[in-house]
Amino acid sequence: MDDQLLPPEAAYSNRLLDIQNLSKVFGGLRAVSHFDIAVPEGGLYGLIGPNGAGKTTVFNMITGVYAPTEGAIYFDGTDLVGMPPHLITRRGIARTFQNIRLFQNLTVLDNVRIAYHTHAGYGLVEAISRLGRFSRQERILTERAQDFLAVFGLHNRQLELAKNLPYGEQRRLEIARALATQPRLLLLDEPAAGMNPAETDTLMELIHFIRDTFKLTILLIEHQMRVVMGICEWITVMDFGQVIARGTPRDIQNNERVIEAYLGTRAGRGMALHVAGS
Amino acid sequence: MRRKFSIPSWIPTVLVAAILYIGVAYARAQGKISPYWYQVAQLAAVMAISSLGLNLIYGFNGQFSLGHIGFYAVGAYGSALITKDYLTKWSGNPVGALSWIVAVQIGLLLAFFVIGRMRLGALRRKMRDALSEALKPGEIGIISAIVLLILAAAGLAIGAGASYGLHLLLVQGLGRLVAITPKPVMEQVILFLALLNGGTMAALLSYLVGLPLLRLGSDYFGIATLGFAVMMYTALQNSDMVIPTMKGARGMVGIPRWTSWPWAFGALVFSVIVMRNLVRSSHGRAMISVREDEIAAKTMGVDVNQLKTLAFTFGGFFAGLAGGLYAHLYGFLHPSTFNMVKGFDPLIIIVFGGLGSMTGTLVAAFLFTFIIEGLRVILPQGFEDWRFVIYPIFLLLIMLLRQQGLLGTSEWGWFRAPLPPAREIPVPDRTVVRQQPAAEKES
Amino acid sequence: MLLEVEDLHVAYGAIRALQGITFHIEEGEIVTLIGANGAGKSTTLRTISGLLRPIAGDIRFQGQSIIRTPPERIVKMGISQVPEGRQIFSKLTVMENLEMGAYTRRDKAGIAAAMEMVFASFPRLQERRRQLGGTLSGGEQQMLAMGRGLMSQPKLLLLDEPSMGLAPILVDEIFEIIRRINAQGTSILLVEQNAAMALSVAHRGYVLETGRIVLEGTATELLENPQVRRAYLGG
Amino acid sequence: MTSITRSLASPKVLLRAVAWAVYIALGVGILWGVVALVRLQGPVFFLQAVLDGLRLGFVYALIALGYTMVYGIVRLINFAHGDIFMVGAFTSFYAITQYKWGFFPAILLAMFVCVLLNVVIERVAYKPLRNAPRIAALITAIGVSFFLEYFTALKWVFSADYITYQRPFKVVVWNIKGILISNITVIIVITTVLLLLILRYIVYNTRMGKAMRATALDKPTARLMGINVDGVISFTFALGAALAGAGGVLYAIAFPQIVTFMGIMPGLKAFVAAVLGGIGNIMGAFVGSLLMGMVDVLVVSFVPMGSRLRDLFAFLVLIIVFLVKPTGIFGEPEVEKV
Repeated sequence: MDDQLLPPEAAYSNRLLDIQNLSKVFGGLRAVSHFDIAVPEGGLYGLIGPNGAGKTTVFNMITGVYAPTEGAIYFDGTDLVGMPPHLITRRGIARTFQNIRLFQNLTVLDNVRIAYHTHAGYGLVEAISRLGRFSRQERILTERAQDFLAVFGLHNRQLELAKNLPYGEQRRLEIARALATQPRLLLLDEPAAGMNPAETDTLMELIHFIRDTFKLTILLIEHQMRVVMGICEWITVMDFGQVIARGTPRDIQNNERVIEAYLGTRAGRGMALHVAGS
Repeated sequence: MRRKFSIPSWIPTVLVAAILYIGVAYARAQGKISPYWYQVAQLAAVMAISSLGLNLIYGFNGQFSLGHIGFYAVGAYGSALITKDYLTKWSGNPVGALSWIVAVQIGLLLAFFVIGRMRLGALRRKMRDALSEALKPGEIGIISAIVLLILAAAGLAIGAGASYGLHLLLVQGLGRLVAITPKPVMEQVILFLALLNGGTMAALLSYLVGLPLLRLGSDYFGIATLGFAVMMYTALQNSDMVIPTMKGARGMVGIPRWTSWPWAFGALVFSVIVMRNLVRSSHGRAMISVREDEIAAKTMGVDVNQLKTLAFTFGGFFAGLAGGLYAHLYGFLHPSTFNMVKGFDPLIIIVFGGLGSMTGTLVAAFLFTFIIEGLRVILPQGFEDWRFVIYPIFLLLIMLLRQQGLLGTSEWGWFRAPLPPAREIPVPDRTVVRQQPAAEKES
Repeated sequence: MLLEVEDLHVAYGAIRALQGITFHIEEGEIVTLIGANGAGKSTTLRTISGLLRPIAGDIRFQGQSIIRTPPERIVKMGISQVPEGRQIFSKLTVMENLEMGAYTRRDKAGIAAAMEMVFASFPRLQERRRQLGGTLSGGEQQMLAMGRGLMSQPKLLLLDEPSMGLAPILVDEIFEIIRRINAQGTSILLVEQNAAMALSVAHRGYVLETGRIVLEGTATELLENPQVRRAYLGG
Repeated sequence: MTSITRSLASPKVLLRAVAWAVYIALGVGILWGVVALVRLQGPVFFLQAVLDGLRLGFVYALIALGYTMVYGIVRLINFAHGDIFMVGAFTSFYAITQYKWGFFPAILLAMFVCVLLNVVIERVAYKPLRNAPRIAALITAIGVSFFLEYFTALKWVFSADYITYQRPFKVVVWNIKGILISNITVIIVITTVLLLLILRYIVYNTRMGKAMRATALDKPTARLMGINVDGVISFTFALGAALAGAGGVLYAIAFPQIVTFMGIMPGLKAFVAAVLGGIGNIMGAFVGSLLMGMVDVLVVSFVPMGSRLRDLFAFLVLIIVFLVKPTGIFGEPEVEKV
């Protein structure tokens, strides 16, 4: 790797997420190959690359949906490899999905309340008998979920079924639901997909707001350069399952390998000038 | 979000239940309905309980089980053994069967607790780490499996010992209780204990069966549970090899016919309350989330395997309870009552009523039972054989005309998810979402 | 005019994927639809090839409305789609995959000739003709998908994200082939995220954004357009 | 030198020795089991059981293939498939016993009737539900199964009683060193192998067969190729029914007692065999069927009370295979796209 591509996070002292030498092979096909990344606590980090570069596979390995073929994923010092997904979530990692995966036939409120299930604060016997802490905890849980929805401007739709929300609100609900698990690290998988530029701008504001309000670390997958360039502090670029570049948005914009990966060689040559010039 | 005052949702529900209960009881007392129809009403309640259990597993938790009838059978035979023992002392003691069954269940639970305490999974991982330098993975697998088996056997032995001791205590204690309690009271107590045991036996078994099988997912789980049901059927046909009084393929007779409308209806009310309260709690919501999207549920921190086991165990309990009531309704049990053809009944009921609808299941269970039994009466002489020709045609028509069942997932009255209490929701000063009506309309 | 799409609306449940798009393709043209993920590009193609039913609007192929025509008839009429992500039949051999592409044709000689032609354009497929589709590399699979699409000798070829997941050098090759196919007289509707690449081969282009067409023009115009550059080419 | 001595003393070598001991113990155990089985009743009896198991397995294979093909293409557990098998047996009964047809015309007629029946069922009962939740089609299949069983059990259709089936030929038994082979076995094996070869040819070498495989792999893309998916599905049902019809005839010849409920258990076992082999996989269905037939006969021959417990063991095998390999012997693990 060239000198200029040295990972800038080498300077970070506090690595919340530290992935080393991560690989995933699907039936002979190497989807992710020797991937590494170090996300600092409180950072807003972008993971970009063309379609099929392996970004979502990395997310799936972090959240335990896929088991890595090799490598280690340290979250706050603990290796997550081999841990079931729900325990990873309980340790403080939440995510959204590229193709929205809401609980379609449940209400908006229930979607968020399910994310609170781990913190429900009453047991099975109390639930069935409706005695003990049930009523109080259920009220608290509901109110917290409602407050959360209010932050995202969804409180007026709390009894609507998730599948009946328009696209943009479904995306917002998914983020709200992820935040309700009270994570320290939030993984966003192409949050701007399917949004028009105006909606995308709102989303970018929202992501900043979330980070500041909830004191979170955010790792973001994006396919559109514009979004990542606008909000991320650090960026890692993937192509063919490998890291091809890292750096600040400015570094990345001018990196020839990145431009090549994105735009193709021939077109890339011409476009690099435009990008650099803008 | 303020709502006007309205009648609490439980009032109309309790009213309907009361009318149904009093109606049937009164009509029977007045001789308005024959004993046959009185029995059909009880059977309908039994079917409703069993179907509720399957709806919890399939409709709410999304696990496609074809083995429900197996748990129903366990409950039926398990409770019949107890009451029959009280009457005929086939085990040599009026409460011998009861104490054995209770003791074995507690012993099994203890064994599981002990084995769980051994943390075999962690142990296995440790062994794998320690041996991974020296051995191939396959070899480690075999060695660790042997070690784990030995430990598990030790746990089971502890459980077995405990249950034997417990059995001795229980026989003594229960025997004395029987001696001092007047007979009519004791009969009811024994029936209660028998029904409870039918339920817990089925629940324990479904826990044990579910533990390995629930990982399979979708159709494979369905097929494996179907396999369980067939195995149970075969086992019952040969049950006389182990317990002679079960009479195997000849059919178990001499079971007291103690089930009555109050018992059947009471058990139904109990099941409905448990089920509804479970479903309308955080646990219930988590169960439904497993049905909706397993992966999303996992990433919400929901322990999917635990909730699947939970739903399956509760479902098994309801099936066992229903089976116990069935056994004491007709006083005769035969393996063919629990064959595959009958096994589809609860599935048909819940699909007909609507997957994920308790109201639908209740309505469908009563309709289904009355239609099936009604056909027996309505069809003219010589056409009884047509019953099962007409019934599948009904089934086809319903599926073609209403694929989501009678009620879909909608509920009525008290079964509905309670609305969140009305309150002003504080909207934060800085709204995240900038008001942009144009964009809002577009999306 | 080869294909006219008029005020097309398509919805998945509550989500409205297309909200009235209108465009057309002339005979012999390469037209590209560009836009971000989820803008509705694939939906447009799937509607043209008959997999989706629009809720409003019309699609006319050579003057004939095809919105109620089943996909198999549409293929027969001369529209063939190369789906996103290749969708090779993984357990069928390369030859069998190609035969499936010519499923609507009954003339043995014609099929053989078409296969010859495909092999001529993609010599690598000939080498691997007995191999299972699933064992090919990404680039080979894309070639197979395109070859399969050409087997019915369509008048209009719909290409969905041909560059997805391919190395830059392969992308160049694929686009070269697209140009060649077009030169032999097949019109092409190209859907791409790689806007610069797509515009470099296309005659005309449309920019899609959340189910609407927001810009249209010749390829050069769009390439020069600052708005396009800002939105899709980074900056 | 030193390295050798050191390695000999290392725990690695010791553990390897333990592992080998375990292997040998397991191997000896399995061998002992087989030898014990053979010695229990003698090698002739054992071989006879294996042969009978294979014969039954071949019949199961004919049913299992229909199950597996239909599942592979529409993901439907077609519970009515066992009843198609029954209809095949009854058709041949009427042809052979009542109208004195020969074996070959009778089996062809049975296949034809089953094909017709199954295609009608598919069009009437399953096709309208293609876009419905899968459970709707499954319930419909259960309904169709009940209908076929109880309708044919009516007095004026077939009969609710067991009927004795008269074979269209004299049974000849050859005794080869104590092992009995009848011409029934020969006919079953030859017919099944012939049908399987024809099936193989259709699936791998014809246009329709390739379309079937393509449709099973990816329905939307198959439609993009211009494949008439509904037609392919009907064809698959027809193919499965033809095999099941033939299977019914062969089963009736081997076990000449027929009743309208005869399809349930063989149907279920054949289905389990298909799942055992990896559902949707033709090879898997065949291997699974042979295994299932073998388990059936070996349990009956060697397990005490085996004839009463055979169904229990059949499903026990299924559950054990599931626990080791959740998608069957030849099944591929399902990876959900996230």
